[in-house]
Amino acid sequence: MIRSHYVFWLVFALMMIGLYVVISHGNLLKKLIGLSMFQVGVFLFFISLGKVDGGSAPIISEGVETYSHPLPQVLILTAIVVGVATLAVGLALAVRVFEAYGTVEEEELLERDQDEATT
Amino acid sequence: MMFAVMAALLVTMLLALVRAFVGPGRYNRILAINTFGTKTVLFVAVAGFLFGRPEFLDIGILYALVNFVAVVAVLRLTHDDPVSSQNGEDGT
Amino acid sequence: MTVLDVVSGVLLSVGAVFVLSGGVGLLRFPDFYTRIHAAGITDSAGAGLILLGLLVQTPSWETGVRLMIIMLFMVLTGPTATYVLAFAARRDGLPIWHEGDGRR
Amino acid sequence: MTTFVLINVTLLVILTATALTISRMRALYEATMLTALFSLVTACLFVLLDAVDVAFTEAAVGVGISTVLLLGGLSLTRSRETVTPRRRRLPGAAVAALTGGTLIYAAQDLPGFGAADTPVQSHPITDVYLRQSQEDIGIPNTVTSVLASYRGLDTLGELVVVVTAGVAVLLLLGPLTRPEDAGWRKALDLVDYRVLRVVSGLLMPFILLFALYVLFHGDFGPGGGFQAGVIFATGFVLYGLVFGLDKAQRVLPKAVLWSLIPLGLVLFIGLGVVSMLLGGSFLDYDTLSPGDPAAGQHLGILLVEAAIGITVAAVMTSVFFSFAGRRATR
Repeated sequence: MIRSHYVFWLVFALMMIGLYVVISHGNLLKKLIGLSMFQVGVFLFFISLGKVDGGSAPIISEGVETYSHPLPQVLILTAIVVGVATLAVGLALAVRVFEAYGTVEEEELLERDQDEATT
Repeated sequence: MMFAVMAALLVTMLLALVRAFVGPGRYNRILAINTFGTKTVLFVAVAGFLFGRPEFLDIGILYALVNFVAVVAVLRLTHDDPVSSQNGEDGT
Repeated sequence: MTVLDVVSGVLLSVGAVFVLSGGVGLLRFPDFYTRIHAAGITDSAGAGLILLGLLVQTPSWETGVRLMIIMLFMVLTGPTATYVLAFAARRDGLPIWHEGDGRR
Repeated sequence: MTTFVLINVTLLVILTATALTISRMRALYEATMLTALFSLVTACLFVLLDAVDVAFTEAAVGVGISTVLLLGGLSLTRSRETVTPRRRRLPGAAVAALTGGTLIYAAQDLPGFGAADTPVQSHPITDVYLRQSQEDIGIPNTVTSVLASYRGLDTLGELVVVVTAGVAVLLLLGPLTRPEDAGWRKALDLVDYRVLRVVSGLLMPFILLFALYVLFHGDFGPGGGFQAGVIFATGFVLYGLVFGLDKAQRVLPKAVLWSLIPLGLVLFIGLGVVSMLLGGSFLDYDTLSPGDPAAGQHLGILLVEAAIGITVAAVMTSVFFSFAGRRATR
C-alpha cells in the first residue's frame, strides 16, 4: 500500500494545504497563492496517473519500449497556461478591489460593505 | 557515480531550502532560491543521464534562463517596498 | 573502464563536493555577503565541473551542444545574479558582518 | 527503481514542506519568492514523472510569468497579511482534513502508482497515441500530436479561455479604466545596474531565438506553441524589468500586441474552416495535402502551434504590461 500509493498521499496533502489556505486565510492574494498550490497538486495527481514504472517520456525514439501516457500530459500542459491566465484575472480583480476599498482582507471588506449598507 | 551526484544535489537542495525558509530577510531568500535554481538545472541534466534519456536538456537551458528572470523580477518588484526591505526580523 | 569514464568520474565527484560544500556554506556562514561566496562556489565551480563531467559522457553531439549552451547561460547569468544581489543589498544598507558579531 | 522512489519522495517532501511554510508566512513578498521555489521543485517532479513538455511549461509559467504577476499584483496592493484569527482556522482545517481523508480513502481503489496494467495504460487509445500516431502523423513527440491534432478542438477551447482571460485583465487594468502613467512609478531602479543591463541585452536575442527553436522543434523534442509563447513573454518581461516599461512598449507597441491576441485565435479557427472547405471535418489536417495525409498533418500542426504561440505570447506580455503600467494607490 505504502509503496504503491505514497505519491497520491503526498499529493493529497499538498492539495489540502492549498484548500486550507483558500478557506481559512482572509487575504485575497494569499488565497490566490493557495489556489495555485491546490492546482499544482491536481497537476501532479494527473501526471502520476500516466506514469509507468521504467517508462520514459512519450517522445518516440529507437531503443525505447515503454512510454508514459501522453494524454494526461497534454491536458495538464494546457491547464498550466490556463491556470496562469486565470491567476492573472484573479490578481487583476484583487487590484481593483484594493483600489476601491483600500484593503484586500476579506473581513475588512465585509465590514466596509456593512457600513455602507447601514449609512 | 550519477547516483552519488544526484544525492549530493538533493542534499544541497535541502540545505538551500532551509536557508530559504529561515531567511532572515529578503536577500538571503533570493540567494537561496537562486542557488536552488542552479541545482534544478543540474538535476535535470543529471536525471537525464541517470534514467538513460539525456536528450531533453532543452529544459535545463530554460531553467537557467527563467531562474535569472525570477531573481531580476524579485529584485525589481520588491525594491520599493518599505516594509521588509531591511534585513532581520520579518514575520513568518 | 576507459580513460573517459575515469575523467568524467573525477570531474563529477569533485563537482559534487563543491556543490555540497556550497550548500553547507549557504547554511552555515554568518551573514548574507559571506553566503554569496558559498552560492558562487556552487554556481560556478560545482555546476561547471558537473556539466563538464556529463559532457565527457555524452552519447551524441546534440546533447553535448545543449550542455555547452547550459554552461554558457549559467556562466552569464549566475555571476550577474549574485553581483546584482550584493549590489542591491549594499545599497539597501544591509550591514556587513565583522568578527565577533552574532549570526544573522 | 529504488533510485527513482528515493528522488521522488525527496522532491515531494520538499514540495509539501514548501507549501506548509508558504501557508504560514504572513510576509507575502517572501511567500511569493517561495512560490517560485515551489514551481522549480514541481518542474523537477514533472521531469522525473516523464512529463518533459509539462516541465517545460511549468518552468516557464510558474517561475517566470506567475511570479512576476504575483509580485506585480503585490506591489499594487498590500504586501502583508493580517493574522488569521483562530475562529477562522478551525473550519478550514476541518474541511481540509475531511476532504483529505475522503480522498485518501477513495485512493485505495486507485491502481498502484506506476503499474503497467492500469486502465489508463491498457485502454486502446494508448496504443493509438503511441504507435498508430507514428503512421498517421509521423511526429516523434506524441504530446504534440495529441495536443495539436487528435485533440485539436480541446486545445482550441483552452486557447479561447486564455484569450478571454487576457481580455478580462485588459478590461480590468487596461488603459480603458484609467489614464496610465507611463513612468511605472519613478525612474527605474535597476537602470543603474550596468552589468545587469549588458547581460540582459546580451541574453535577449538568445531568448527570442530559443523561443523560436522551441516552437519549431516541438515536433521532435519537448516544446510547442504554449511553451514558446510563454518563453517569448518571459523575454519581454525581462526586457521590461531591466530597461523600463517605456522602452519595452516602444519595441512592442500596444496596438501590435492587442491585434496579435485575436490573430492567433483567428488563424486556428481559420485553419479548421479551411480544412472543412477542403472536404474534411473541422481541424482535419489530412485534407491540407491531398494524397499525403502525413504531410498535411505536419503542416497543420506547425500552423496550429504557431497560432497558439502568437496568442499566448501576446496575452502574457499584455497582461504583464497592464500590471506594470498601473500606478500604485497607497
